[in-house]
Amino acid sequence: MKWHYALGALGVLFLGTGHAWGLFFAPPEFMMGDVGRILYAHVPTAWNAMLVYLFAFVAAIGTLWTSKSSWESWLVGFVEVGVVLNILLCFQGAMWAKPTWGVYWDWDPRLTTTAILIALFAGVLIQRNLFHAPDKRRIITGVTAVIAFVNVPIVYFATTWWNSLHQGLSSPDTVSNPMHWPLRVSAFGVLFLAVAFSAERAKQERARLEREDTAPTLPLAQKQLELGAE
Amino acid sequence: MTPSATSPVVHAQKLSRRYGARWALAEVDLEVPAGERLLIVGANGSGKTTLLRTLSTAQSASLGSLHIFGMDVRTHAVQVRARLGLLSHLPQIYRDLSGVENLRIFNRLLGIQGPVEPYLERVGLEVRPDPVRTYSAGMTKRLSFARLLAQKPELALIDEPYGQLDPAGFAFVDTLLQDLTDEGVTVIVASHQVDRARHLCDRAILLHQGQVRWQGPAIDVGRAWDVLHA
Amino acid sequence: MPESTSAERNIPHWLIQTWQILVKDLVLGWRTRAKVVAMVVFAGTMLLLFSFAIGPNNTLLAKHAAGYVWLSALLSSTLLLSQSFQVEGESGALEGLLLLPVDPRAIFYGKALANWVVLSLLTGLVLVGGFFLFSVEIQAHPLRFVSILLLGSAGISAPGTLYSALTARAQAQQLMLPVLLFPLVIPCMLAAVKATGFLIQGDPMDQGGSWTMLLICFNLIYWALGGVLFGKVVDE
Amino acid sequence: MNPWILLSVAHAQEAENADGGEDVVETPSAQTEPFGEAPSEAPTVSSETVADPGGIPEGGFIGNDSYGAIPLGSGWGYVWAVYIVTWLTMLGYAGYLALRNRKTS
Repeated sequence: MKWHYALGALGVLFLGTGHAWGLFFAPPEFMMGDVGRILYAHVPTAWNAMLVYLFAFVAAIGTLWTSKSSWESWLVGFVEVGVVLNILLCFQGAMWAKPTWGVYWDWDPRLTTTAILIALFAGVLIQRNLFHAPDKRRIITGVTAVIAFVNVPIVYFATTWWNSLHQGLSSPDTVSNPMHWPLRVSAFGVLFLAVAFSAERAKQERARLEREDTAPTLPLAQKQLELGAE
Repeated sequence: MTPSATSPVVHAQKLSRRYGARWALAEVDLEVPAGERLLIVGANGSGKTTLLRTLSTAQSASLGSLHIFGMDVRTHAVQVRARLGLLSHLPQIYRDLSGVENLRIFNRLLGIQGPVEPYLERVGLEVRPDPVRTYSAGMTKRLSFARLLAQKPELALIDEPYGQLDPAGFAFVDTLLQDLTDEGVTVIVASHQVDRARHLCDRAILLHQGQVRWQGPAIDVGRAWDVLHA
Repeated sequence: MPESTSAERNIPHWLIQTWQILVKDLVLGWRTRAKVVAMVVFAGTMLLLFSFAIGPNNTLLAKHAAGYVWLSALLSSTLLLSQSFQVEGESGALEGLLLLPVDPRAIFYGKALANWVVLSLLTGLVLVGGFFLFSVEIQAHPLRFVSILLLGSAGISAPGTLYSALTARAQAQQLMLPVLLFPLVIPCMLAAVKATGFLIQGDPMDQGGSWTMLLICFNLIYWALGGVLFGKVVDE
Repeated sequence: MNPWILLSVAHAQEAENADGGEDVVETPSAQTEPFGEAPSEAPTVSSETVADPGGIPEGGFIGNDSYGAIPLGSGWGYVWAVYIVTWLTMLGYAGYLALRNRKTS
């Protein structure tokens, strides 16, 4: 069952192709010039971070519903990879904001929401590490992940009304033709890598849970005591 | 709903509970007929408290089946809980409420009407408005007995009744256990005070490393203990 | 005799149990009112600290008064919320509750409502104190402040009660409760601050309504979710 | 007038509204109705209204909201920073997983 290694390799291939395409072959963005090339790294990260959080939400529901350790390990994998992508996303955004907006950070809804997401989902992992009883830990992880995800749209609404600067969500349909393909290819690259990483992390978590959870064989039944006659 | 005369109040089959890699209870079979006083004896960590907590539905068994009043506790926990009472090693009371208020809140939640003051008097406590925080350890213990009595359980599970009591308290517990059986309550007691408790109980089981190593008339449990720890 | 006892008990509906737990928590709160007073003092100190951080600039302080008031309320609310399950855990009372035929929803809603009541009082005092300290001229009808106050407090107490139960048995409850709760209640805080701000400064474009709407939605979601998830959280 | 220039001007001046047919261009300070016009789609300048119908500017993308803080053509430093850190992150996480594997096996 090493399908995720193949997927990871495919991800590297796609991401490399997409990035090289975007860096060297795609035309410079017509307003921002070469800085616009950050698009091919930034936007796929953004899409996939959200997608991975969505997967985590599904896994959290599955965890609470079934109490199965396989759901739980996928949940841990997705949350962890989601947080990594999320942090990367904020860095990329800052690097793009500086040359285009003149500042690294702006109190824009998309940025603020994204930053809050790090806190929410990192909280899931931190909280998980504070519990040692397996059942308790599983429920805590599932519940906090569900709550964190449910909060995403609300945070988004709130921060949008609060202030607004970031552009609308990009999709392949909102970019000009020569930019389509590098963007698409990079996006699939990140997706494949993210799923492969989550799968590997989930595999490790499952191994850990099983090791913890290996039902030790019941102790051999001991002989009943004989008291003998008084 | 009423158990027939033949069906036991507690019917446990291969009841097992595990904490991580350790089996605190291993395949305990137990049948307690209505009105019996059962004594559970064992060294520290032998599984007494785990057994009582599992029987009380405070925690679930990892393996095995448990029927109380003829009902499966996994499906009928609410009905079972309405009819049993647990006196655990924690007093299960609110320290900032007075004795009467404590009894009243628990009884109201159970839907039991009527004054609670008589129960306080029965365990030898004055009806005072002071919060329980001002009580001594022994008084707190008496209060938890009052709470148990006020709930009018049909099955009383009592963990270490003699703990934190003075000699006068010992005698009070003895009468109380006697009264409970006189009222037709099935009583399961776990205690270290083997010499006291064995005179009050009909039958005893000896737990060792989560297993029932001996069962027989309560009066013989001292000898069984000696054989086990010889 | 056992037959007769089981006949005379009639386990209350869970809504009645909710009411009973609410009353119990309020009585407990009243008995330990010294703690509540301490929270009010803490919140008041926060207000003073904000004015030190900003400097003696009355216009600036008045302009941001809503933010300071709600931040003070949020910070002191963690004290209240962590207390909420500490009294349950201290002597195993929660275990006692769970061993009764009590619906977990009753425990959640009872405790969350009690926290709401206390938190509303706390926030109300902070609001009045803040307006007084920062010399805020109130233009809107007081009832509109009250409604925002109630909604904002409710938005803290529902997820707060759930997380208080969730962190109750963690090793580092005092630390984890704010770590988990604060990012979660950001939308609620934002909406409460904005809505209060519009009430203070006037609302020519009628934007306060949408923030109130957001508060209502936030509350609906978390009061519902809390009831669904609480049983899982306290289950052994 | 080139819509993109209009767009950047709108941003720079934080104009209240820009005329874009029947749709109103939202600006940072403008408030959106709570659940009526969904603000999620286009919290900023709603580009469909500014760009020509058919939408995508040649060599650009809809919603490009840079407003000329830098001279065109520069900024490769930022680009490289982003790409290098992206790959380092992927590499780093893979390394972390490998390390975990080694530790547990």
